[in-house]
Amino acid sequence: MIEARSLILHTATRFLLPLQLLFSLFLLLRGHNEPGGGFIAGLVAAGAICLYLFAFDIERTRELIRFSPHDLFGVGLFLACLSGVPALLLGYPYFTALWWRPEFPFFGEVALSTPLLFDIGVYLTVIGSVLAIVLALAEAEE
Amino acid sequence: MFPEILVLLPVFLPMTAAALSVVMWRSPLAQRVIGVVGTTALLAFGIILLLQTWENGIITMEMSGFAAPFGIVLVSDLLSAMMVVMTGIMGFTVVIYSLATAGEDYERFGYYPLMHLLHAGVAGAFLTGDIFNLYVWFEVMLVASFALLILGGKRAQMEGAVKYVTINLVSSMILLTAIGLTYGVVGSLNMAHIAEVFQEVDSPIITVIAMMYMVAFAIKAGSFPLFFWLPASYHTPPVAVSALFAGLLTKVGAYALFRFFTLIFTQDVEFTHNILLWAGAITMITGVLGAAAQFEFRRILSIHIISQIGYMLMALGLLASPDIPDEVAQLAIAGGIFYIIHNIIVKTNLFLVSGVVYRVLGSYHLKKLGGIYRHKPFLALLFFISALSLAGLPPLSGFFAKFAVIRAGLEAMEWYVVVFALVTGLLTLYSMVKIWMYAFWSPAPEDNPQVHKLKEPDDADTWVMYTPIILLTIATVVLGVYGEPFFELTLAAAEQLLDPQVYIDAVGLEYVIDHPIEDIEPTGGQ
Amino acid sequence: MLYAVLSGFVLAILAPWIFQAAKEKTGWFLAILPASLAVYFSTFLADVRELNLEEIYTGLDLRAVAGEGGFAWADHADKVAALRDQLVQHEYAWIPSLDVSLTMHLDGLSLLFALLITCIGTFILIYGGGYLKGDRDIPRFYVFLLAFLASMLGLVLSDNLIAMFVFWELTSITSFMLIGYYHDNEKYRKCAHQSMMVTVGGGLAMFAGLILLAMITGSYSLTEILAIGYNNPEAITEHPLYVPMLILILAGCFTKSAQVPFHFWLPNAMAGPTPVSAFLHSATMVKAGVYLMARLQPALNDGYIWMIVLPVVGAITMFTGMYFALRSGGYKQVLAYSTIMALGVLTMLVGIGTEYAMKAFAVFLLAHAMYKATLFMVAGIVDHETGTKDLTVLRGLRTKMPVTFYAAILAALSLGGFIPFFGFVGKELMFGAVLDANYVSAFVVALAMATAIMGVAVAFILGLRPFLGELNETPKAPHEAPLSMLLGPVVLSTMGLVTFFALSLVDEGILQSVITAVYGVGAPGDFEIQWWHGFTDPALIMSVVSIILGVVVYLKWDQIREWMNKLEPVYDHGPEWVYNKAMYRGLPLVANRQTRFIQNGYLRNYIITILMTLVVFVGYAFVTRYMAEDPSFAFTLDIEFYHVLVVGVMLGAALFAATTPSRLGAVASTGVVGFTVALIYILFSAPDLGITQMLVETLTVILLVLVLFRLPEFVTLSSRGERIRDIIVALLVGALITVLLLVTGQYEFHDPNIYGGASISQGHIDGSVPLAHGRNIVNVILVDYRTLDTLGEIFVLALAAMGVYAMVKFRATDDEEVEL
Amino acid sequence: MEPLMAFVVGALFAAAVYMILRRSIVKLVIGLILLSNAANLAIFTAAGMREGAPPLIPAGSTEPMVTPVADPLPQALILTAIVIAFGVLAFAVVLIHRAYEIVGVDDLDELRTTDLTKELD
Repeated sequence: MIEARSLILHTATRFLLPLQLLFSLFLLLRGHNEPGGGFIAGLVAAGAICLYLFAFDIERTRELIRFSPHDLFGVGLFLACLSGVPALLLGYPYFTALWWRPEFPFFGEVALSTPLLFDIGVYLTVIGSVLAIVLALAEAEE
Repeated sequence: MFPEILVLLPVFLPMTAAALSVVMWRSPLAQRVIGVVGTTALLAFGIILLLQTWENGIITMEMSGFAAPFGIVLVSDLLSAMMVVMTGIMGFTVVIYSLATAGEDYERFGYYPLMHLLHAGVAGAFLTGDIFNLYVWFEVMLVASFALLILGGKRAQMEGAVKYVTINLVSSMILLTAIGLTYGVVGSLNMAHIAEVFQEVDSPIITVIAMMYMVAFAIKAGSFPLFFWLPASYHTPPVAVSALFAGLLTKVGAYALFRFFTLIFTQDVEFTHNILLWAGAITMITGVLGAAAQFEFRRILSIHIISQIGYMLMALGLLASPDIPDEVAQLAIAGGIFYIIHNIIVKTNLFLVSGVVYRVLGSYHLKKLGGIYRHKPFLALLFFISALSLAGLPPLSGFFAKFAVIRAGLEAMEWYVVVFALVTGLLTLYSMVKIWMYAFWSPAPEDNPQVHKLKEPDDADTWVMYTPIILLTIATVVLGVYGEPFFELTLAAAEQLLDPQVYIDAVGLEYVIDHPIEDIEPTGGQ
Repeated sequence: MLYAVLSGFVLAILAPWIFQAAKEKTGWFLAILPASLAVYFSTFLADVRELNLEEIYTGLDLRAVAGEGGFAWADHADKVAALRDQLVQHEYAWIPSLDVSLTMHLDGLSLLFALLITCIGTFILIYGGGYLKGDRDIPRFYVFLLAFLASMLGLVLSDNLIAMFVFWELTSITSFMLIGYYHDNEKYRKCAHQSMMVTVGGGLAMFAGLILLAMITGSYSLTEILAIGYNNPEAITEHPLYVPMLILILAGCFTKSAQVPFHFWLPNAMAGPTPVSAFLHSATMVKAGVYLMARLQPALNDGYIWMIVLPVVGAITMFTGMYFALRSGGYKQVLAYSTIMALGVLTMLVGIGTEYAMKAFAVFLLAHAMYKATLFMVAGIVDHETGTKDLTVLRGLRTKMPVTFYAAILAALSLGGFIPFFGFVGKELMFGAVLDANYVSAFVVALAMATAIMGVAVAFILGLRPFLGELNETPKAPHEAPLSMLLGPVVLSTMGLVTFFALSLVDEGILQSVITAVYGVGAPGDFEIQWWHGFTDPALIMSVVSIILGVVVYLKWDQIREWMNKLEPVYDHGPEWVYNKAMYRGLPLVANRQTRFIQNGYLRNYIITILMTLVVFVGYAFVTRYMAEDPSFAFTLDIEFYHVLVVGVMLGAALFAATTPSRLGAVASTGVVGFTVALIYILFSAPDLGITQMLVETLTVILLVLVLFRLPEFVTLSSRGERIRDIIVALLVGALITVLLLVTGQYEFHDPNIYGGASISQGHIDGSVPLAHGRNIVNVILVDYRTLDTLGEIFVLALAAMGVYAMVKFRATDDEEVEL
Repeated sequence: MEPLMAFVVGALFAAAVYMILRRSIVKLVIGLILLSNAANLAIFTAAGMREGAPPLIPAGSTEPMVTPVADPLPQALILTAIVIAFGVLAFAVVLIHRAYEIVGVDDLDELRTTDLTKELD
């Protein structure tokens, strides 16, 4: 499968990848209000990296993501677990949503919340898990 | 927040421990430390949870701050709390055992996080008060068990796993469909809420749905004729994993049956519980006959798990008698719960013993074993106590568990089922004594290349392995000899189970959605 | 008194350490405990003599009267408590939730047993120390013997049925360890196994019986049960559960006390060292069943079934035991069978149930314990000092072993029932009892006579034959045994003589209170035992005749044995043959067949079974519950063309996937199914689902492509018949799901309080913006309302990733045997 | 639409079951994929389907765009179930791959060693 490399694919992938990742971030952030969210965003990002893997090779892909997939989903899981803790500290049940709307220069009011934190955890976990599976299999292939 | 947070910790602690272990995946040492600390904390907080539940009644925590039935609620009644303590005991003992047995490879490939997540899934299943959430915990537990099952990558593991995964997946799909149907009919996912709604309406369709759940859970519990995945797989992974599986997995199925068929599906007990009763009777006898046919230490133990599940199903099934007196029903359920607790301890322990035997003699096959009673009397003693307890001989935990169940069976006048139970007891003794006669009493197998190890003193690692075995052996003795507090506990738990209203009231259903943090202005679209 | 029982267990645990210190003297040290317990128990003799059971049992029933009559119970509570305290010595609520308590019930019967156990136990410990001197496992012998002794004490003293059963099973376990003492030998292991399986099996039946007894009487306390039996026997004997209860309890007693047809385990149990046999099979374990029957006689004797079953079984056992004793050649073998005889006699006597029979029971019990323990110990001495226990070889030992000879001859004469030995009194009374049995008298008299004749012969064979005549060659040069081994036989056999002359002392001292306890009525003074009833006493005549004929049999023993052995094929197909067939052929065969049938290794069979279980049970519930009540199927098909198009594509793809012979086709069409599912989600207002489904489907296809194309092309493996079967199963499952969906679609049992009967999601919709600050409700549910689900879900994903990673990368090196 | 979907889901279940009962491990895994899709659709159907009413709330409002809106809760459940099923199936796919590597044949009947014991033959 991985033999099927072509110049077009290379170029297209190199061009598409940042776009796809950016799109995934966009899906992640808007998820609370429009279709999207951590899963979809994670799957899109993972799909993008898979495409990269098909276009190039495992070495390049590992360089690209830099972190080990284990680290990605480890951190993601940890983040997801922790996102419920602030509520506990304030005496609310686990995962009770806390919202914080600070004003930022240039951005204006930004809604930060523990559900968003959680969604980021989901995002990282999905990327990490899917990549772990695909990379392991691809390596076994070689 | 106290004591509510106690309901969360049995889920939160292992999950966080797992997440941390994954982050530390490069360092086996850190994982070991997290493993010991995490399971110790699980056990400790589990015990505190049990004590608090005992003192204050049912404890609940409404996840995300949304009251039942809108959010997911974690509920700890006495049964749940007891099962959580058992999870803690299993986690703790198995992790200690693993310190000596899990090779570095296992650790690098996620042994500890998988184990933590198995605990998390199991504890979550015990504590959740929401049917879909229960499915999620089942899946966490199952996928963790899938991964543990194949860790090591041997042929037997793969073969066992194919069956284990397939059948459990089918069971999950049945459960998922049942949940879908339930939601379609009730419009709610909260167990207490569903129970309340079902109390109001009396429709035959409820029984139909109940059967879907029964089949799904009975597969997980390993009931006849649905247990095939268990004998095919349980004896294949490393012994610490088998021990953990034996102690916890099937019991989650049994727990779910206890929960659903005391809380939610009590409309048509003559139909549903009679099926459970007879499933229990046949399960015990087929299980024990299966064990009798085997000649391998771990296979005997594995298949025998099924037989023990039969007693639990039987206890629950005794509710089928339409005019069963309250105290008999209570005794039956209490006996069933005590049986679960006893069985978790003893079965796990026997698996751990088989691991030590394997370490010494390098085999699980009875005909290649021998001389342990002569050369390692202490190990023999540990096995002997657990084996007799399993066979229900006094004054160990198994005896009183059996006594309660059989007494309830007789008092409910279910004669035939009691006959099954008694015969199973004898055959259990037969299979345990078979192990004893071959592995422990017969002379040391001189043709076994490892026979010299038998005659050498135990090394330090083996003593680490002994520690949990000793603890569990003490537990089975204490549960028997000093059983009263535990029986009071199980009787109280049974009383709670038999009065669903207590559970429903404790969950505290609300009719309008609400959120504890109200002072934020409803801005919506920022 | 509880501590007296438990002290044995404590000492058992300490025994190995005591052995470290005391070495060869351990037996003597350990014997101090049973000896002092014996002294302790003998201090109760006077108390037990004072007991007036009639008064106590009548008084205890006040509780029942109070319950019914309604008069002030409190006035009598103290009185009842005082009465009860006379019988019940120590109360410890062990597991009150289950009505289990450790309470000691002390009357004549239990005291006699306690004394026998502790006295003989003392001698056995000393004897065992000498017998097993130098054996490497001797500490284990001490441990289990002491534990056994303590269990036995607990058994005879317990007032609570369940506590008694606990000790009952403990004797089975400890005796298993003792009988299997020489466990290196496979034959002996099997003997231990057999005794355990038979006694525990019977014990389980008895367990159920005891629970039934408690259900009948409403109490687990022996004292209360006996009081009910005394005051209101019909409450027990006319209860509908009486017969099953009796059968079950007797099953336990008969197996433990080796009654025909369960007798076979006892001779095999001789596999244990001789001190074990002497202890377990003279006074203790095998008598447990007899003890229990005697104990419950006052409550369970219904005057009919009891009085027929027990005498018949007892008489047959008695005869069978003696017959086989006469036939055997090994010293211990003969003893074992003669023990079976004694147990038969005791069972018969308990069953006859007359006053006379109770007297006989008490005397016979005591006499047997003394001579049988002696003879077992003699057997051990002879074996130990000559190296053989073959009675056909042993001759002329009298000069080499004079002290042993003394003990043997005394015990043998008591066994044979000669004047002036205690055994004579026992035999006299036994004849007296069978002569006036209520039922089946002729039968038991005939068997009793035959047994007595053989008994005399056996007595000579054991007591005289090895010692008289010419000294034969034996494996070891015979010489006298050490003091430790001689002490017990000499004391016990002399006691057989002394008790005869001190009959009235023994009678008043203990036997009368035993009779009172077993008979259940009367004060001790009512039952005086006399051994002389004049020359015309039929019992005496029977005795004399039996002795004369017995001597003849003894003289012709070798010849008679030859005749008896001609029936070998018959013996070989007795109950033991049945047991062995069942245990070593039948059970494994059934187990194997079942396992091969059920756990056959074919995954598809498993799945079919599971799915058919689903279909059958859910279907059955549906037909019997739903169809019976509300067999309506009302639905309308409200569909558009494009709906049909979408599902048509989906079904076509599914069908193609199921039938195509091409891997690529199957994978691609599976993908098509997935994408049409996504399309359905999008069509029906679930955009998030649709997107996720599409992404997941893409990834799945990638995975399949990565993996599956290293696998071979499809081949058709199953036969046509199998495919048809599978299609049927598949259709049934599909039909079930369809029907369920159609039917449940008609129902809505929503809680009317929740948004006027909406589902809970109405709350999620309403709260989405104001409470959760999100406009994508599905996402809000995922990350806020039901975060915990999502948390679990991402852990599943991570778990799967870890599993896959491990599967691909990790191959364990340590190669474990694969059992195929 | 639900009645039609009931039949469709039933047919999908049937197809899935048929595939699971094949001896080929590859078909087994395809069957499992179909089965999970079928179960998800079953939930979707059982909870009631609605066209053109996605559970989204327009900006500035607190009410959904269309009332009555499609039930969002089963959608969330199915989303969870889809992801779980993906995890499990990814595992299953690799598992059969490994099983094939070990056994060398694409036939489930060769995977019987863990059930059978020597004594039984």
